[in-house]
Amino acid sequence: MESQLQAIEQPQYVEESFLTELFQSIKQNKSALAGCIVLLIFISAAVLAPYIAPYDPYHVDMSQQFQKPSAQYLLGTDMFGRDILSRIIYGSRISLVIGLVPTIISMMIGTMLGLIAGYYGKKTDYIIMRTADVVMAFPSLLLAMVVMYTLGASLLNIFIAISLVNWAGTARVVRSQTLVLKEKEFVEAAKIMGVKNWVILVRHLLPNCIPSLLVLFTLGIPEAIMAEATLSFLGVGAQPPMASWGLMASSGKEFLFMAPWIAIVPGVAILLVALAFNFLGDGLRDALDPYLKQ
Amino acid sequence: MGDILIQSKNLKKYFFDTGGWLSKQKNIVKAVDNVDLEIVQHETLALVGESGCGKSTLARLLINLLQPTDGEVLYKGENIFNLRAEAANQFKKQVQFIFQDPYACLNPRMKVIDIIGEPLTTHKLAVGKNKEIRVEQLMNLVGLRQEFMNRYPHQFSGGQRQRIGIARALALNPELLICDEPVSALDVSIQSQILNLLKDLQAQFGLTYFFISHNLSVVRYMADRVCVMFLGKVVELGNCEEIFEQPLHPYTSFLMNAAPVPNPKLRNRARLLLEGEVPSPMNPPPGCRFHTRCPYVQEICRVEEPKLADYGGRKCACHFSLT
Amino acid sequence: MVLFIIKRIISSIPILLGVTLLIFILLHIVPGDPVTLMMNDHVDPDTIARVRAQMHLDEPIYIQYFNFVWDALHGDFGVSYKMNRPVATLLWDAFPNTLVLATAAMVFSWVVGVPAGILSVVKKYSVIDYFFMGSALLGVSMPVFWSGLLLQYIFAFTLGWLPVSGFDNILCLIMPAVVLGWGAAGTIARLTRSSLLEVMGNDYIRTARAKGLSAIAVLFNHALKNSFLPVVTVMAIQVASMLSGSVITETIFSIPGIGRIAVNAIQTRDLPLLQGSILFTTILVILGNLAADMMYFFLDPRIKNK
Amino acid sequence: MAEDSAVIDEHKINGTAIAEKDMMLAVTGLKTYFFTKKGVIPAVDDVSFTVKKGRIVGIVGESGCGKSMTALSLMGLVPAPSGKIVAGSIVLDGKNLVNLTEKEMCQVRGNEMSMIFQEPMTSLNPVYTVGKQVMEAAILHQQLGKAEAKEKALEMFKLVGIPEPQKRLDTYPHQLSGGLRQRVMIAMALCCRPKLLIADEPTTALDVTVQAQILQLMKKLQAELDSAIVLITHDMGVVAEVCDDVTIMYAGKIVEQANVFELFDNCLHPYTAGLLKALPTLRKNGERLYNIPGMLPNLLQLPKGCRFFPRCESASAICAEQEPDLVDVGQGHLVRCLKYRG
Amino acid sequence: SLMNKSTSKNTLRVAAINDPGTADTQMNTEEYNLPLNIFERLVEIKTSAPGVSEMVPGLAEKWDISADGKVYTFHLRQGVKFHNGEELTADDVVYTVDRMLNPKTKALNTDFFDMIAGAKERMEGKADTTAGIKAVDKYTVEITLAQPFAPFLANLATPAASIYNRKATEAAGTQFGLDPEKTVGTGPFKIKEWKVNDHITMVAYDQYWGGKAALDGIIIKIVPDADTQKMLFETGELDVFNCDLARTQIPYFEGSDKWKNQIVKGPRVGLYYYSINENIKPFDDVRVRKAFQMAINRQELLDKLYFGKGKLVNTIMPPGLLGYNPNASQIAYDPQKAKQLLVDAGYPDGFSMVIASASDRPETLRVNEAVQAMLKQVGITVEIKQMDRASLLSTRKQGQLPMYMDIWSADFNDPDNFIYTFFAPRNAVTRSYNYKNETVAGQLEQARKMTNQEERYKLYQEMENQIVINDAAWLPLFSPEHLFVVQPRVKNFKVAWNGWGDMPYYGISLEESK
Ligand SMILES: Nc1ncnc2c1ncn2[C@@H]1O[C@H](COP(=O)(O)OP(=O)(O)OP(=O)(O)O)[C@@H](O)[C@H]1O
Ligand SMILES: Nc1ncnc2c1ncn2[C@@H]1O[C@H](COP(=O)(O)OP(=O)(O)OP(=O)(O)O)[C@@H](O)[C@H]1O
Ligand SMILES: [Mg+2]
Ligand SMILES: [Mg+2]
Repeated sequence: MESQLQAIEQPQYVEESFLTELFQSIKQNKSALAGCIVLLIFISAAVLAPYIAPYDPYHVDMSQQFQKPSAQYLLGTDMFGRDILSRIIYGSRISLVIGLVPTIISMMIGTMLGLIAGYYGKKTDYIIMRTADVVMAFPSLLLAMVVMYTLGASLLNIFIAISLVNWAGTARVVRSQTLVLKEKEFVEAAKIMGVKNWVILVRHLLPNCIPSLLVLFTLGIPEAIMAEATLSFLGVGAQPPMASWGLMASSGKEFLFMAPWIAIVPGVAILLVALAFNFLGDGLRDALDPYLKQ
Repeated sequence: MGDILIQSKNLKKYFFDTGGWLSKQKNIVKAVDNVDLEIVQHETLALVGESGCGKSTLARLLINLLQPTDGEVLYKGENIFNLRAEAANQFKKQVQFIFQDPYACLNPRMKVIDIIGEPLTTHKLAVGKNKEIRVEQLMNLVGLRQEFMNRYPHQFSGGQRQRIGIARALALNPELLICDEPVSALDVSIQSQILNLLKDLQAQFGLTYFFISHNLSVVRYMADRVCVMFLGKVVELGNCEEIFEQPLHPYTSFLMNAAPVPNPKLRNRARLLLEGEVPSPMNPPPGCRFHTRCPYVQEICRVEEPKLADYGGRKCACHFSLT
Repeated sequence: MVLFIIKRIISSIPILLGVTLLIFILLHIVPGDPVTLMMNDHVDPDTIARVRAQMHLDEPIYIQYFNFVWDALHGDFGVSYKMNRPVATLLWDAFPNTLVLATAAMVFSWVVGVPAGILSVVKKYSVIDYFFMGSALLGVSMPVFWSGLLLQYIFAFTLGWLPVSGFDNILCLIMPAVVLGWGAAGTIARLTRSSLLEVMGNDYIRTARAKGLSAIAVLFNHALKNSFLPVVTVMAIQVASMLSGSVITETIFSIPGIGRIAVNAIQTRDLPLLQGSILFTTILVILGNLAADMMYFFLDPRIKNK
Repeated sequence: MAEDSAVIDEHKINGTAIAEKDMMLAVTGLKTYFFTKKGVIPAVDDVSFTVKKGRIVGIVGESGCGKSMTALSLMGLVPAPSGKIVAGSIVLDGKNLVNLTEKEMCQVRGNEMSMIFQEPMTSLNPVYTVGKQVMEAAILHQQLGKAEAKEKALEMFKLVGIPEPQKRLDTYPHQLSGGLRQRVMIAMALCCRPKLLIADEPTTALDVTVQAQILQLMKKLQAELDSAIVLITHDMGVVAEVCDDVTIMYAGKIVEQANVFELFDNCLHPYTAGLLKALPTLRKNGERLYNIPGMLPNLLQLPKGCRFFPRCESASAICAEQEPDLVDVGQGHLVRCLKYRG
Repeated sequence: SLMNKSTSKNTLRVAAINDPGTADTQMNTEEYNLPLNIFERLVEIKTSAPGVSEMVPGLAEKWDISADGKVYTFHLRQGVKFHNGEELTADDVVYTVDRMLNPKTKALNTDFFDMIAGAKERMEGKADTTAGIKAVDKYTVEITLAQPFAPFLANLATPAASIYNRKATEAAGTQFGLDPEKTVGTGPFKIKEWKVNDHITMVAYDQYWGGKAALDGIIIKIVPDADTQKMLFETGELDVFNCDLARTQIPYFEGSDKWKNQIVKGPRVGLYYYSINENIKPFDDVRVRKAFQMAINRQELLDKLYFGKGKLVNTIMPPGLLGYNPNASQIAYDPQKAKQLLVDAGYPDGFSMVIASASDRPETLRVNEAVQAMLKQVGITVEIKQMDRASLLSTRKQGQLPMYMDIWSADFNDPDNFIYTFFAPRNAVTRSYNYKNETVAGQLEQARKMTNQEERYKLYQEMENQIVINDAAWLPLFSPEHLFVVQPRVKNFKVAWNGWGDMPYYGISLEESK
């Protein structure tokens, strides 16, 4: 009997690793794939900027002011006669980093604090959430401005400013979900098994917050890029002649009717990146959703 | 009888339900009301009783999942509600729990291998390949195909989920296993397989079981002693054989009577069914809690609450026990 | 519940103190002296010193802070350096405008965001889903100063349907509310979508369908409330960011609101005015979060209200 | 799939035409498969059975054999996107449910046909009171007002034996014990007095007294309405007590089908025999329980011949090669075993 | 819309970026739109032609100046009524001046009066009155200066020197300048309504001594965004659009058939310049400063960034200012020579420097960016450091601000307003020039006391040559032209003499459109 059983079973658990599984399900999702490709294009543009940019992004030539997009200048020129395409390519270096780094930092801080606040409750919750209230109450723009005024305008300080402002929102969202999740039986099951609290946080609660976190993350990226733009608008963002998309978009505002391409091109770049991340986020969401696992 | 492994003293759990928004109305549910229970090493104590009478609540109290309103639970003589870190860890390792609801207690985002393997990794007993091997072993024990290791809980049928829960509870070779209806979702064949397994484990490792079930045949097969609960109170406690042969409390006898018999020819047999108003734990009737449905009710039952009295090694809480 | 609210409000007092202290310290760290800023370029240093003394700015910072708190406790928030008027009056006049604007924007973001999120679940991966995702992201990735200008150009200048700016009738409210609420609507839509998709896998959804509820009814009656927790949280956060982040919208649409006051105040180092306006928004944010926390109990009975 | 159902629309089962009017449910050639990355899982594979008005059909089988999926298929609630009904027809009171649009199906669900789910904990919406959840169906299908619906819910709560029904209306699922939740589920399903009730292990979480009460209730309602019940259970006792006909499933297929008396007296399929043998009884104690050796085969890699063959004690060589058909051995007793062919 | 029912059609609608805060000019150092219309001064400046101005009698009909230039006697116009009906008397003038100097007022504009005898004592609280001013009789005021001060009359013509009514102002207390009812002047308009950060309405004062204004009133709408202002203007909701707010719109208006004939322009008595901080190495070397001057193509900046609207300037005093020197030496654009100079100074490979840029002025940022590129051509690497105005000003006050570009327009028509402002020893520090030239310092003080104007202007021109050409301590760029676009119904719109956006609206009329 036993031998018969064995005979039928071909050993077949060549399970793929988590990552390959993830990769495969994204590959199957058309829009996520598209998002991936767009991101790859932007990332390689950022990495290879000096090799692919047709012009020096900082080269001022007043005689070439306000050139419409043409064969010579694919995306036109700005007020200083600088080539916009080259500036977009170089700008991707700054804007992608600004979109990603502070968002990741603030998400990490926010997720951690949110989990802790929601799970432990009581005093811990009180302290963390009231701090978050303070941060949120302080107009983010002002907080960012104060940071920049005090520390000076630099890329690092932009990171600090944006991260300081954004963690509170993530923390609140994560906390709200933790509040429900921690009452579930599988958490109780883990507790009586003697699973350590932080392991419960990471293994049981965190994965169940992932879908919301993905949304916050993918929307956080364009928001961070825009926050930098607003800071630039107020003069405390990336410093000229550096080209950040946000700065380009905001300084192009004046020419929105006279030379619309100056503002629209960087705007479209931001939108594309935002779309790409969101498509990818949706793909990831589906890939991580056990109910959709095929 | 051996040593007492775990013991509850005057254990009470009341749920305070604040009602809805801004509502002042307060309900108190006396889910477990003054329960004294001892579980002796290597025995199987079965708990039966009407649904909603507080069985799960009692089980949860025994494993420190709920804070009692009053009373204490002693595990090997120590109160489990204020154990120090090391002892608490030991307790969590030695006492395991099988949940009544097989699905809710499984994290939907974890694969079966991780769910069953979790106690192992938690107590640093096995990682990597070792964990895999152990998980395979456990899955085989409970009759799950090991190929399903990488599935998620929702991809299983109800009974399969139940078995995942059982496998997880067995992973640590516990001393005390608290089972809240562990086999109710299983078909008879698997059920007997699991029951055999539990018996084997007990024989081999001297496990102790606290076994909640509605299935009286299963109880009869498994239990050394049986405890019958009604509305938060223990109404009868005694040796399994004796209780089945000769119940003392009227409620117990009703239970025995109501059990379905797997013989269609007997379906029209005469049966006593409980009549009368169903008492509620929110508002338990005065006197004997069973009196509203008891056919033998007398005046005293309506006023005075019967004590759990000793009847030659058996205990029963009834003014007129059926001796 | 009432007790809970009272407790929360009392426990907010330290936050208010914290916020004021934070502003106080920050504004002292930040370079730039309010008096220098008030003065004409050719004023001599003596005058500056004199005015500083008159404004008690030469006293030690903790005394200044203490004075501020003391006065604030007596309902006196001081006089704006720049505007020369009592801070309380200025804020009291500006606040309703910001509140109206923020409320309108909030309503817009809910009315658009939630249905958009739902629709994109109903028609997952369809043209409609992509359309809403696109518009949502447009709202998030378009600078407010652009979208404002664009709307003005289209609806006020070209079509003449709406007034360019101002704040004296309901029509004036439309564009600023859209501009301010667009990004928020996007976030709400996306979050509603993801959260709904999450909930749709649950067994009770199946139960609801088994009762014969249509897909839409299941979504609205059963999935929505379960999925709303993160959404409500984000809404509360957005109240904060709308109140404090309305500067640019207020600027573009010439709305005399708190946001403008606050940014002007920081630029002119107008400490009393800044303190006042941030205190105001802080209170509102605290109330918003309190409302959200109360919503939690309403949305999910499992969250224990302790 | 559309072509398939067109062919089977004749309501013919095993060549016997069945009189239309006392037929409540006729399932023919139902196949519900899961399409996964690793392959196709035939969770329900060519299942056919009928339920006459006023009868109770029990479905019994190994856990994981596809009972719940059969039930979900009837309700049109197979978990998407991986699960699909790939063939078969489900005719409820003359209507082929497989052909109905989602909208028409909504009219049927909860009204003409309703279901009690296996897992009462997760099957109730945690954020609404149980009263509201029961009222919902009544409001939807019986066009009741809020107050009337509440009355109705209260009545149902009383019927299923929930103590202090008035108060329980306003509690949330997490405040109820397992058995109470299950009774809420039952109340919900019975609320609209459906023609067909599908009960997936409705009484597992109930103590025997309540169980008896519920079973009686179900029988009473059925008698009143001349409705039909499909009862999925593991409890042979329950089967013996209430069912008229029994269907035994194994690994997605029906292996035996018979009248309940016939089945208990004269079971033919080795699996059924094994099941009955494995029963613990109230009487006997001490000796080891019998259990069928081995495990349910992996549905992804089904053995070539009979699906039960690896575990069968009376298997012969041919069982590994040939897949048996369901054959009638007389009086509507069907069995899928090579021993009984021809 | 800006008009509500109660506002007459004959109301001029203009916009301002910021709320002025207060109409009290003693408390306000920037926003002069209100004071210029509701108050008047003893002496006024009249714009006779674009960029040309003359000093004319205001509330003082005539005045005498003593030979030593220290005593000024003003004979007030009689029968002038304040908005509250009070008649203007010498006491009001005494009160006004004393109020400014009274430390209790906490006035911000005391520097316009601090040359009056006894002003210091009054400001320090050592005296209860200002010794140098007294009412001789009801209509005569006598002001004695501590020292002769040539620009004194011009000083009196600035908005800061507006004359208040004693009775009304004392009664108003802290509400003066804030509460429309209590803010009383003699000007052709009075404030009717003030909604902070939203709008201010002024109405014509019927008993204005010069005759009631042609306008029924003025409404100043606070519109902080320039593009919104433009949109409001184009939709006909504003009568005037100030192109200084959005210079990039100039080509649009000039190219538009509808608007090209509606542009009113006037020179600005003012100029854009770069400051040079001599304390920052290597700008202590005159050769480096000269190289800096020569490396910047000012014409290109004017043509490309300012659409050619303006005039290159090589001096400190701009065209239109008394004493302007049209024949001053030119600063040539010569990058080759600039490079050579840098080699001479020991910087063959150039060096790095910082340019400060006020973050609230995108316009200067643009010039800085262009200059950054230009300096790169001669090997100088520029880092643009954006600072918010508050930080910038406080750094500047400490003499530590790096180069910055800014604009300066005349408050009053006198060279003192320019050269002294920047290069008097103390100012040279507080404005971060750190220019040290004893001769010039002496000459500046001397010029202030001179009474012969021709000679005085000569001296200023001499200093100018020394500072700009010899010491290369300042880089003048150009004097911009100020363009306004007005609705066709606006008549007699003139750009103020100094080119400010704040201006008196008396004299403007509106033509009823069909
Ligand atoms: N989403 C899914 N994806 C893949 N396989 C599934 C999925 N859901 C169920 N299955 C498989 O389908 C088979 C039939 O499941 P079903 O729930 O019908 O079993 P059952 O007969 O109801 O068992 P039980 O008595 O234990 O409830 C099981 O083997 C299960 O593993
Ligand atoms: N969190 C809670 N809040 C309020 N009441 C509760 C809560 N949990 C349980 N109860 C109530 O306590 C009583 C006992 O519940 P318990 O789950 O222990 O019953 P049980 O004996 O396990 O029943 P079953 O056999 O049906 O599972 C029930 O009346 C139940 O409604
Ligand atoms: Mg229970
Ligand atoms: Mg099932």
